[in-house]
Amino acid sequence: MDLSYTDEQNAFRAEVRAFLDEKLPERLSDKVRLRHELTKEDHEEWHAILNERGWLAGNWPKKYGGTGWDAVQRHIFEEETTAAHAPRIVPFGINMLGPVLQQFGSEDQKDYWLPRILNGDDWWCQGYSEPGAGSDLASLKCEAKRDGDHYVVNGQKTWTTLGQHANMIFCLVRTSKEGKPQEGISFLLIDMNDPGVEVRPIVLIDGGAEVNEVWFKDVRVPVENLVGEENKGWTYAKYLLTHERTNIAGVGFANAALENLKRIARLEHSHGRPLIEDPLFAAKVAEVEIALMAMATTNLRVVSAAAEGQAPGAESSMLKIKGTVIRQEINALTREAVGPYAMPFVSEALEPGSNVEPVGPDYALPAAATYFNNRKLSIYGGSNEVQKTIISKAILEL
Amino acid sequence: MDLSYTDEQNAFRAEVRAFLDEKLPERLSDKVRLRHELTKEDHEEWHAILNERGWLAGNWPKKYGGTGWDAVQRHIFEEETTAAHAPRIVPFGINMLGPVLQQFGSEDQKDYWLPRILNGDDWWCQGYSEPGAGSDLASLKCEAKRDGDHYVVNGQKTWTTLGQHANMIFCLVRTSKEGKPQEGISFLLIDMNDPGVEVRPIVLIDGGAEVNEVWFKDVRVPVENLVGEENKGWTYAKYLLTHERTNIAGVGFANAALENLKRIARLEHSHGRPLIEDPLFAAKVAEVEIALMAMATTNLRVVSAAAEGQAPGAESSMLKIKGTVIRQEINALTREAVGPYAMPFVSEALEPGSNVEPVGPDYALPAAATYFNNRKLSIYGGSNEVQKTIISKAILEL
Amino acid sequence: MKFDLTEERQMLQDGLRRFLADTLDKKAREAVAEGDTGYSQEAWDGLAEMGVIGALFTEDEGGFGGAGFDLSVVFEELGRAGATEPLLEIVPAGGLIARRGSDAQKALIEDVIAGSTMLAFAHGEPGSRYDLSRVATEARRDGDTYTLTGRKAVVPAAGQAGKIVVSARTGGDVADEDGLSLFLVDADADGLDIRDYRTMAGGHAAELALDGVTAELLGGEGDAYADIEWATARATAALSAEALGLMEACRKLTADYLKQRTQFGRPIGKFQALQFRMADMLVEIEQARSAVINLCGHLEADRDTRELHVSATKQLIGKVAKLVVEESIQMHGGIGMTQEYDLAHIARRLTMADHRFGDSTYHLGRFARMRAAA
Amino acid sequence: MKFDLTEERQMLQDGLRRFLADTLDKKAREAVAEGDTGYSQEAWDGLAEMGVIGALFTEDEGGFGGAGFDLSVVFEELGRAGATEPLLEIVPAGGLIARRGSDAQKALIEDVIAGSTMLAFAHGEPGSRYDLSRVATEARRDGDTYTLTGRKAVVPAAGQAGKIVVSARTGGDVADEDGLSLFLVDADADGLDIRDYRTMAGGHAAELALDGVTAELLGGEGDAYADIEWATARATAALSAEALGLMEACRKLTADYLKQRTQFGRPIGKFQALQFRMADMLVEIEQARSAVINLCGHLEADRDTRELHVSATKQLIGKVAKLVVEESIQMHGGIGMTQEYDLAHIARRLTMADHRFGDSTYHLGRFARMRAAA
Repeated sequence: MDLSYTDEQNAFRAEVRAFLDEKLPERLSDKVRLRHELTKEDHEEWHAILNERGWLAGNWPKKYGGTGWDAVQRHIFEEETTAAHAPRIVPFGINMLGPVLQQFGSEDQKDYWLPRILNGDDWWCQGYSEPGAGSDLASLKCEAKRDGDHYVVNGQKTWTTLGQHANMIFCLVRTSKEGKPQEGISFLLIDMNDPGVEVRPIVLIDGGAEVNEVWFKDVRVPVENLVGEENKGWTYAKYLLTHERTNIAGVGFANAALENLKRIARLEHSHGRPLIEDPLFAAKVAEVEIALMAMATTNLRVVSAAAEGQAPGAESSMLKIKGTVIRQEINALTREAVGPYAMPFVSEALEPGSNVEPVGPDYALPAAATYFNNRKLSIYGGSNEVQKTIISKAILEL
Repeated sequence: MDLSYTDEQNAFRAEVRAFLDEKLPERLSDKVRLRHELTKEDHEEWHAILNERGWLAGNWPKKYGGTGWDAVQRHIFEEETTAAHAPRIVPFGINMLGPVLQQFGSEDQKDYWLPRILNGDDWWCQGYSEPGAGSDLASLKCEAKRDGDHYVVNGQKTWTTLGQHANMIFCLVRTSKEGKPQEGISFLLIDMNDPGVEVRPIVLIDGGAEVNEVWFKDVRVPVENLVGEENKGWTYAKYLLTHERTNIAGVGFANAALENLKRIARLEHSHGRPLIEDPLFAAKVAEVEIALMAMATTNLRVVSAAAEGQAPGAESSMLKIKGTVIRQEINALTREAVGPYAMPFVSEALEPGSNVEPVGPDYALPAAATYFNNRKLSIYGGSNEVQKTIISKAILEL
Repeated sequence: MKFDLTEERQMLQDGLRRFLADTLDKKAREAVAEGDTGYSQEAWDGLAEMGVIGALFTEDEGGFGGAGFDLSVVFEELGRAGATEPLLEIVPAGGLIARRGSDAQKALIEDVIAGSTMLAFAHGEPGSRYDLSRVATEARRDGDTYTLTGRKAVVPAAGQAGKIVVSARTGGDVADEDGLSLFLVDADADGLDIRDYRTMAGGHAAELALDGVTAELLGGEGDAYADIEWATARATAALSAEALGLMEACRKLTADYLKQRTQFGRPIGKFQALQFRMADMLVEIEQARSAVINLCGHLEADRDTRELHVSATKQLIGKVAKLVVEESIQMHGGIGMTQEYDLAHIARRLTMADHRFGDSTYHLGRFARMRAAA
Repeated sequence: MKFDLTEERQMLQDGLRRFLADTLDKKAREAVAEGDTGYSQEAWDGLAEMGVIGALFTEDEGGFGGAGFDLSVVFEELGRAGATEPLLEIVPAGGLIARRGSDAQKALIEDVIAGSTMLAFAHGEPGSRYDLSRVATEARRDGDTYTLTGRKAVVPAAGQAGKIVVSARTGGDVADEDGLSLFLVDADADGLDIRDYRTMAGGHAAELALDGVTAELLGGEGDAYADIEWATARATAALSAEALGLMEACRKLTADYLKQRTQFGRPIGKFQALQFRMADMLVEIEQARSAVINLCGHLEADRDTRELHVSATKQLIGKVAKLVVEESIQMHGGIGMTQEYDLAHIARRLTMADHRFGDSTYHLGRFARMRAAA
C-alpha cells in the first residue's frame, strides 16, 4: 500500500500543469469556470491545441496517434485539466468511436477515420438511444435494409448529445429481426449531410438544447460504412460502453464543483456571517466532501488496478453511482447556497456571445440550471438502476 | 378543517388524566420511564386497575364489557397513558383475540372467553409466525388433524411474544393441504398447559427474552376450541391484522421517546455545553421532531376518519412505515446521545427486582438495548416491505 | 377535530380544479412561457371572477375567506395545475395593506379582489438572503411624504403589479427588528427602476432599484417587523400548500408513467424497486400534507407557536420537495428531463419553493434554536 | 501509487483469517460470552504466537510492523471474525509507552508482544464524552512519585490488563490541552477500584475509581496532549479497520441469507428491491474501505492532515456502519434479531464502534470546523 505517486508520475503532472499554464486560453477557462456555454469553435480550438501537443487521445495507443498513457497518467491529466477549468474533450470521436474502430474496424476504416478524428475533420455524435429504448437498448427499432451496396436507414434516434454540431453519427441499427433482440443489430457510420437526415433539438429542463432527436428517412449509407460484421453490433456497443466508463466517477468535475461551492459559501452571507460558517450548511458541505475523499480513493484503486492491466468489474458500477450522486449533491448544495438568486432564469446571459447582464452575482446564474441539467448524470450512460442491477448480479449471483 | 378537540373530548382527556393521577402506581410508571422490564404481576396489576374502571378494552363494544369509545377517544386515552408512562396494555387478549371472537366466535366462546380476558383469568399469546413463514403467512405448516372431537396439533410457532407468561395461545394451523395455500388454514385456541406444548425462549439481539418458540407434539385440542369454520382461518387472521393496526403509528410512544431523548440531551455535555446546544445534534433532534409533528397529524386524520366510520386504506401502511422509522430514529439518537455509556451491557440492572447498580447515568443503561430491540418495529406486524407493497399496489394498481 | 373541508371550501376546490384544468392546458402554458408577463390574463381574470382572490381575504377585509385553510385550498389547486399566476404575492402584500392601511389605502383591496390591480411585496434585498430583519433600503421623511432609496432583490410579479408594498428602514441598524416600516409605492413611480425577468418557477420576478421614490407610509413608523413576520408566515403557508399541489402533480405524472411505460416487456411499475420508491414518495407527500395542515391550522396562534410551525412546515416541505423532484425525474428517465414534458415545469417550480421565505436548512436551524430557547 | 498489500502483509492477512476462522467458531464465541473476561485466552495466545501483536509495533519498538496499513490488515481481519480479544487497546496504550517511556518502561513492550501482559488505556471520564482534553483526574507529585485521584469511564479491557496507561492532570483547567500527563499504573495497585462489566461490543470494559493510586510518569510532565491525540488517531484507524471487517461480515451473512431464504417460492435475493438495497450497501462499504485507506495512509502526515482524515474517516465509518447494521437486520427479518444468529454479535459490535473516539455527528462537526479554520 502506498498512496503517493511515483517520481515519474509527479514529473508528468508537472509537465501537464506547465502545458496548461502556457497553452490553455484564459478565454476558454473563464467560460468553463463560469459555466457559460461553449461554442463549437471553442471545442475545436481546444482539441487542436491538444492535438498539436499529441495529447488529444489519452486512451489511444501510440500507433494510432494516441498518447499511449496508462490509467494513472490519464487520471493525472484529467485531474489537472479539470482543476485548470479546461474544456472537457468531446468524447464521441475520441473516447467512443475511436476505440471501437481500433478494435473492430477494417484497415481502410482505421486509416481514413482515425486521423480525421484527431484533426477535427469530423464532429461525431452517438446514435444509440431511441424513444422507448433507453436502458433497454436491445429493443431498438431504427432499421437498415440492405439494397445493393447500400443500407437504407429509416427510424429515429434520440438523446443525441451535441448532434447539432455533428456531421457524422455512429448508429446502432436493426439489420435483422431474427433470433434474440440483441442479435440483429449492426454498427453503422452515417453522414449527417445525407438527404433524409433531420436533426431536431430537444430543449431540456434547464432550458438548454444540448441533446437532439435525429430522424432518418430512406437514408442511403454505403456498405463500407458498416463496422465489423453485420448483426454483431451489440458486441461492439458493449465494448464501447466499457470504454465510455473510463473516468466514470468524474472525480475532477466533482472537485471543481466542490471548490466552486465552497467559494460561493464564503461569499454568501446568512445572519450576517459567511454561509460556510453556518453549522448546518457547513456540515452538509463537509459530508459531501468526506464522501468525495473516499470516492476519489476508490477511483484511484480502480485506476491503479487498470494501469496494471486488471479489468474493473462491479467497481465501475459503484463508481458510477457514487460519483453521480456526489456531483448531484454538490449541485444541489450550490443551488441552495445562492439563495433567492437561484430563481432568475436569465439563460440568455449564459449563451455564447451574450451581452445580457446576469441578475445577482455571476456565480448564481448557472446554479439552478446546472442542478437540473445534472439530474441526467444518474440517468444516462447506464442509469444508476442499471448499475445496481449489475452490482447485485455480480455479488448475489442470482 | 378544525384541529382542535371538542369540549366533550377535552373533558374526556381531563377525566383520563385525573384517573391516571390517582390510580397509576408510581412504582409502575417509574419502571416504564426507566425502561425496566415489567413482571407478569406488574402487567396484571395494571390490567386489573383499568378493568375496575371499565377502561381495559378500549376497542370493545359495551355489550362485551368494553368502553365503546370512538377512535378519537381511544387516541386520547393512548396519548395520556403513554405520556404518564403507564404500562401498555398487553394486546393479545384485548386487541387481537377479543375482536376475532366477537366477530366470528360462537356464543359459547364469547360467553366463556371474553370475561376471562377482562378479568385476567387467561394470559393469551399469538401463534402465527413459523420458521420460514414470516411475512408469507400462507405458507405455514403447523398441522391440526381431526381425530374424533379433538384436533391433534403438531408443529412449531415462533416469535411468540411474552409466551412465557401465557396459559393460552391462539393459533393458525393447517387443517387442509388442498386448494390455495391460504385456504386450508384454521383458527384454534390451545391450552398451553396441555401435554406436548413446549415453550423455549429466544434471546434477542438486545439480550432480552420477550419472544419464544412454541412447539406442539401430538397436542389434543377439543373441537369446540375451533373459532368459526374449519379452513376459514385466513379470513379471521386478516381481520385480526386490521385490528392490530389501530395505533399502528405509535405516536404516544414516539412522543415519550422524544421527551426522553431531549431530557438526556440536556443532561449530556459535549465541549462543555449541553449536547442539545450542539447545532448538529440539535438539528437531528429537530428533524425527527418535525417529522413526528407531521406524522401525528396524519394519525389524527386517520383516527378522525375512523371515528366517522371510514375504513383506513393505504394510510395505515403509511403510518406503519413512518411511525416505525421515526421511533427507530429517536432510538438511534438516544443511543448516540448517551455517548460512551451506550457500551456497558449490564442487562441485569434492568431485570425485575435487580439490585445491580447501573454503570453510568441511569438513562444510559437501556439506550443501546432499546435501539436494538426496536429494530423489530419495522419487521413485525407486517414488515415495512410488506407495507410498501400494499401502498404501491393501491396507488399504481399494477 | 375535523379534517374534512367545509362545504364552501369543497366547492371552491372543485370549481378551481375544473377551471384550472380547462384554462391552463399545454397550449396556454406555452403561451405564458413565451409571453412577457409570466402569467395568463385569461386565467387571472377567471380566477378573480370565481372569487378566488376574494377567498384570500376575510369578510372584514372585503373578502369571504382569509383563514389558513382557505389559503391551503386555493394554493394546493394552483400548485396542482402548475399555475404561475401571481396570486401568492397578494397574500403578504394584500394582507399587510388590510392589516396596516388607512381606510383610503384599504380601498385598494376591492380592486385587488376584482382582479384589476396586481400586487407585489418587495422586502428581500441583495445579500439579505432569508433574514427578515435585514433591510438596508432607507426611507427619508420630508414633512408628510417619504422617499425610498435602496435595492430590492428577486421580487416576484413586481413588473406586473400596479402597487408594490415596500419595506424600508426609518431607524435602527441594518439587521435590527426595530425601525422597519412599510410603504405603498406606485409601480410607475419616478425613480423606480424595475428589471423584469423570467424565473425558474415559470413566472416573472424583478430587481428593483429605488432612487428617491415617493411612497406612502403603511401603518405606523418603525414597528412593521412583527407584521412582516406575520405576513411571511401566511405567505409561507400559501407557498407550502402550493408545493403540496405540485408534489401531487409530480406523483400523478410519475404514477401514470410507471403504468404506461414498458421496459423488458412489462410496465416499469411492475419493478419492485420502483414500486417501493413510489411508496416512499407517497409516504413523504402524506407527511407534507399534514405539515401544511399544521401550519394553516396555527396561523392564528400566538407568535411563538405560529413561527414554530412555520419553520417545521417549511423545513419538511423543502426536504420532501427535493425527494419528489429528484425521484420523479429519475423514475421517468430521459423524458423527465425534457422541457416539453409537463414534469419539467412542475419540477422547476416545486424546486424553487425552497428558495423563498427560507430553505429547508435555514428552517431546520431556526426550529432547533426556537426549541432550545423555549 | 500501489493499493496491493505487500507480500508480508498478504501472508499476515491470510494466516490471520485462517487462524481466526478456526479458533473463534460458534462454540468458542459462546464460551467467551459466558466467561468472565470477554475474550478467549486460546485465541489471545495464538495471536501473540503468530506475531499479530508484534505487527502493531515498529522494528524500533521491538515489533515488525507498526505502520497504518499493518493496523488495517490486522483489525479488518479481527473485525471480520467478530473477535473480542482486546488487541485494539494495545494500539494507544502500547504506542504511548513506546513513544514516551523510559528504557525501563519500554521493556514492557516485549511482554506485550509475547502476549503475557495486556494493556488498557484509561483516558475518558464520566462526562468527558469524546473531548480529548477534558480530564479531571488529578496527579499529585510527592518527591519522585505520583499519586492519581479521579474516575475513568468505560475503559475497555481494564479488568483484564496487567498495566494501564492513565491520563491525569498535572496542571491547567479541566478542558485545557496543556497540563495533561500520562502515567503507568499497575492493575492491582492500592487505591484502584475496577468495576468490570460486559459491553454491547462483546468484550469487557470497566469503570475505574482512583484514590491516591501510585503511578509512574510516562514521558514529560504536562505535555501529553499531542501524543494522546496521536495515539487516538492510530486507535481510530484500527477501530475503523475493524468496523470495515465487521461490515464485510454483515455483507456476507446478508448476501448468503438472500440467496438461501425463500419467500413466495423463490430466493428473496430475487426481489429487486432487496437487490438494490444490497447494491447500495455494497457501494457504501466500498466507500468505507477507501476511508480506512485514507486514514491509514495519513497517520504519519502532519498533524492537521492526519486529524482531518481522522474525522473524515470516523464520520463516514459511523454513518455506513449504521446503514449496514440496520439494513442487514431488516433484510434478514426476525432471524436477524436473534442472539443465536451470528449477525447479532457482529451488528452490536459494529454499532458500538460509533461510541468510541467520537461518533459520526461529532466528527462531522469537527471536520467542518477544521475546514473552516484552514
